[in-house]
Amino acid sequence: MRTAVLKFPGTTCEEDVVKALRLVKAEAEVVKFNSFDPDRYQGVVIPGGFSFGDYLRAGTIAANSEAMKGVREMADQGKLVLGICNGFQILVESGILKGALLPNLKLRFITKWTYVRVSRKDTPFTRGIKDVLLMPIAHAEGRYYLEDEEEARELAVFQYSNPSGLVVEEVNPNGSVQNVAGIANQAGNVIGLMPHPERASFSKLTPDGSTDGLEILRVFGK
Amino acid sequence: MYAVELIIVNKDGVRDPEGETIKRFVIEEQYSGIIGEVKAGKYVRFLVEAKSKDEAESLVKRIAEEKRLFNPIVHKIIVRSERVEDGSP
Amino acid sequence: MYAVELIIVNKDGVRDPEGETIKRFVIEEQYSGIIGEVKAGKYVRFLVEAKSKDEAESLVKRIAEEKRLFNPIVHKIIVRSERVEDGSP
Amino acid sequence: MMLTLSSKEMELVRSTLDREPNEAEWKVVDALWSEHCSYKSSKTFLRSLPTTGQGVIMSVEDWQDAGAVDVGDGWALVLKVESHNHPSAVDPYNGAATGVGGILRDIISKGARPIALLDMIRVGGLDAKGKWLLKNIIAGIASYGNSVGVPVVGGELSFDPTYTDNPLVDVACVGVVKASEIVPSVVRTPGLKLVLVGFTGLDGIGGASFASRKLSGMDEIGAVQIADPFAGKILIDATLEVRGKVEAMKDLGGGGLAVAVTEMANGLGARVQLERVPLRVKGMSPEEIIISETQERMLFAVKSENVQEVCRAFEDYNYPCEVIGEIVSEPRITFTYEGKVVVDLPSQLLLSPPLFVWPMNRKVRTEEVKEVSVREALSTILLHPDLGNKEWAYSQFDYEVGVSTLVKPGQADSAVIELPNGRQIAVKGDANQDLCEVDAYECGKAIVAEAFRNLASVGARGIAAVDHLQFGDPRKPEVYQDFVDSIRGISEAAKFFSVPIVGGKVSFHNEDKNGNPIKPTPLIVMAGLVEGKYLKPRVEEGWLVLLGITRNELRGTLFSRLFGGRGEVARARLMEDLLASELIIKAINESKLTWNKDINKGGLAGSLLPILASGHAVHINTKAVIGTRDLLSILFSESGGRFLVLTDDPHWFHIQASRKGIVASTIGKVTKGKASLFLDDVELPLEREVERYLNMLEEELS
Ligand SMILES: Nc1ncnc2c1ncn2[C@@H]1O[C@H](COP(=O)(O)OP(=O)(O)O)[C@@H](O)[C@H]1O
Ligand SMILES: [Mg+2]
Repeated sequence: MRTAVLKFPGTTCEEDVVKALRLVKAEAEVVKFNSFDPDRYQGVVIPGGFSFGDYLRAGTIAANSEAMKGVREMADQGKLVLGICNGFQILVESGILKGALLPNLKLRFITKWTYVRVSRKDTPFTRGIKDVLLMPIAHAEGRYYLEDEEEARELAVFQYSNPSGLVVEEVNPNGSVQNVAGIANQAGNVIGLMPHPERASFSKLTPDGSTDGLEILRVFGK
Repeated sequence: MYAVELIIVNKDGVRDPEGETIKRFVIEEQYSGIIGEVKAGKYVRFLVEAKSKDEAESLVKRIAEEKRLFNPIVHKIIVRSERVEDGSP
Repeated sequence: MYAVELIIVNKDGVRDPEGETIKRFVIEEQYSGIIGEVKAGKYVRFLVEAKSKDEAESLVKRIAEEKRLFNPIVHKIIVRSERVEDGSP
Repeated sequence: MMLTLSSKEMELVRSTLDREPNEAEWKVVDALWSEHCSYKSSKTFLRSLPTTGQGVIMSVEDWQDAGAVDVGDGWALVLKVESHNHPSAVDPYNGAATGVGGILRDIISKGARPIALLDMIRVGGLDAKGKWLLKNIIAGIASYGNSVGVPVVGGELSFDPTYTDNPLVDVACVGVVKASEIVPSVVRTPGLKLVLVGFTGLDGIGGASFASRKLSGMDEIGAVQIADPFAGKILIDATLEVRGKVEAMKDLGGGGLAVAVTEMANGLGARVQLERVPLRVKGMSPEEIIISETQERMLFAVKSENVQEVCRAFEDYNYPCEVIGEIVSEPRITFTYEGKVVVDLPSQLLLSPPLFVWPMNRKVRTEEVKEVSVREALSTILLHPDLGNKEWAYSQFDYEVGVSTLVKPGQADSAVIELPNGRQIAVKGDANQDLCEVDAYECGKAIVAEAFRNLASVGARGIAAVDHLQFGDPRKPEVYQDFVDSIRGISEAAKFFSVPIVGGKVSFHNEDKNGNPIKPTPLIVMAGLVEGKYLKPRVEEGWLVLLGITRNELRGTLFSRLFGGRGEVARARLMEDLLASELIIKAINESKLTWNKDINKGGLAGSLLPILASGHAVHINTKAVIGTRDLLSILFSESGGRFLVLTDDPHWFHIQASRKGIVASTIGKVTKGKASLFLDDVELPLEREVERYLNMLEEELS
């Protein structure tokens, strides 16, 4: 699938994502924010980083960009949109995904390997996938918030869990409601998540040799 | 010229760990009972050319909404302004 | 009861990359000429039991200093207050 | 006008010029002749460091730039270390963050892509001030490093009252570049355009002379610089995009344009039109533009036909890029402002400040010895924050970005990173203020040896190092003696291990508020190539083998910091370090061990913490320890040349060690179970110590 990996000023993970996407044979390329043409792609990934320095709030300034209008178009057309970490923050700040990502309860940046339970398998990214994935988080503003917790649970695709998939508060790294680590839109073609699948795609980099991130990225290889 | 302040704080009911942390410090010390709620937020100050206070404030409100300087799901904003000569606060 | 606002911004002459970036990438295109300087900072609001406005404000100033809520080398603080009944802003 | 020049130096300037310089010219001379830029008190001795060797592609020219070594397949590794101590003392967040920004620009100015950062942090303790400093320092490093997408992969954290007023914030960076694409920092031909990118503002005016002066209170405001990691990221991305189109580049550091232009011209001349410099604030005077130390700027020397293309990359990001002048053949540095000459000085004058060798005097050291029981010493040392788990710090860094951090912070004594050519390097930074305080020469050797061992512990052999020398006021004879001694030690050890010193930095005037120097704190950052396999250490049940001789050496150790010195100084024995390191690398390649650690801070006892904290008990037979019978020394001596190894084949180590000519002894075993140390079958429960080891920083700093 022709996939754009969108680079804003301050994006840091674009090359990492491309490297992982190549493993699943996606036709991926880095596209700068000011030369993004949504019609040329079937899928788009907004990678992690600190777009516009994350000034004011993570993702806010990028959410205002022309490029995000293009992403919204793709989302509306049912094309695949994946926001990772800062990409998730941008999707939320632009209103393409619902809710908000607030500063971690610990008020600091946290890097940590986390287990997430896959709570929705009705999205193109998660169809037929394993129940529990191991991926690292690395963020300062990842506390997912939505007033209606019931709705949050319905939108949730990934929830921080223990290794056997139980969603328990002790493993919640940032204070998200319902341990939400990632959500999708109603249709399921737009997903945002705080953990980094691209960092869980190379066995030599993971604590147990797993490559769970590839499971999510695989859809771009089709 | 008007100095317009945009204050962005969490809505009531949304946890505010920063405010909580400051409060925790304060209570550990000698100020419990004196200091009630502590709320932390973001402050942005714009210097605006406008004919009136009203015009200045509504411009900043509009920008805050259009550019989503706050996220209405979690934040509320307070907008205030005063007339200034040279712009120094 | 007093609601005391503590606003922490960079001193004049000290850069404010956050304000500059908001101005350059969010405001500039549409509102250049109308919006001048943009300055970003931190906002903390305390509810204080005190006998007077003065007492309330100096208490917050003291807490800000003791708890190092700002760094006097780079920041300046603005402290303001108003009398409130129930504390809701 | 605040100048740091001495009256003798001013006399020399006047007589060379045969006139009185104007105010702007004095400031330019002051910046170039500052200790920070000119190394006038250190250069004589720095020249004795071994800077060349096999694999060195580019070494330092007067310790100002990063050096480069060959890492195979045409790739070069670029390495540099620097501190930001004085700014961090007054504004720890911005001080530390701008330190990271600065070291990154050193690396990109060679055309190299930064791939990893290290941070070595020293504060006074976990009191209110120490916590404030540490929290902000770590947050500042995290903010910058994370924002630009360069992983912080390792470092050090040490707490010692000597740093109460003067914290040490050292940051190092490694980068990679094709050797054929390294960009020089000096020009060789006239006619090139000088292109400046980034805005110039009022910040940091007077910073270079600030760093060369001691801390003195509130008048430091002028030297405060605010970090702008977002601008830093744009600068990195765009600079790397255009590196093939520039003939030379230099980052703007201490001394601003004055220094960058003069050093880039390198004996040729330059003419700069100051009115062309893009300004952030209106109304800056020409002198201010010349010496402003605003961050996130670079100076390029570019052929005229390439200027447009170079600037386009920056304009893409809305980042200012201007031609401000050119390189000329007449060896004069000329700054003009709207046609008026502001500064006109001979290049040679600026580049040749008088060098100093200050008087030296070895200080007399006396140490008070406190009585202490083994049990009490064990608890106190194991509870010391220097040995505590550092997760609170490194979890704030985005150490996974780049998908190349194979051995991550906290997993081993060194980090391992994958290079673009598929090979792996290990990196680590080491200092030892305890040893340096009692013997700066031995300490100079020991820190090189420790870095070498730390790399070996993951399977790498050191190939290059950079040093950072942090001392008090060089005009104090005792301080200067230590300085000279430590260089001699570093030099000797670097030669011994064939690890060239390809760069470095000097930081003087590190003093407390009463004018007492900090403990001498030279620091080494070493990079090594993995030879074959690398090790991700895992603690499992197995035999404990101790490599090397444990001597009665408690002086200059963490033990002596707490209880006073006993026995001898923990002397470096380089041959033992080398042979033991080689044996460890061999064992890793033959899969003979699951875990190992070189022994340093806290001695053998300190090395046990990670084992105890992983749900294991340790059994030690003290009679099996070779070299001493003294129980305190067995547990806490910091003799070099030693590794603690976990293996299921101790016999292999005995045989290999005797073949190599070092000693190995099976001193005990590790079993699953609660955290206890069985010393000759006497159980010392250590659960409280281990709990604290795991959570101390988190508890104290959250
Ligand atoms: N300030 C820091 N930043 C990042 N990593 C750190 C820092 N301090 C320590 N570490 C990491 O924690 C681990 C243990 O460090 P340390 O206790 O200094 O090791 P050693 O046992 O060699 O003395 C290492 O992986 C080191 O790189
Ligand atoms: Mg070590």
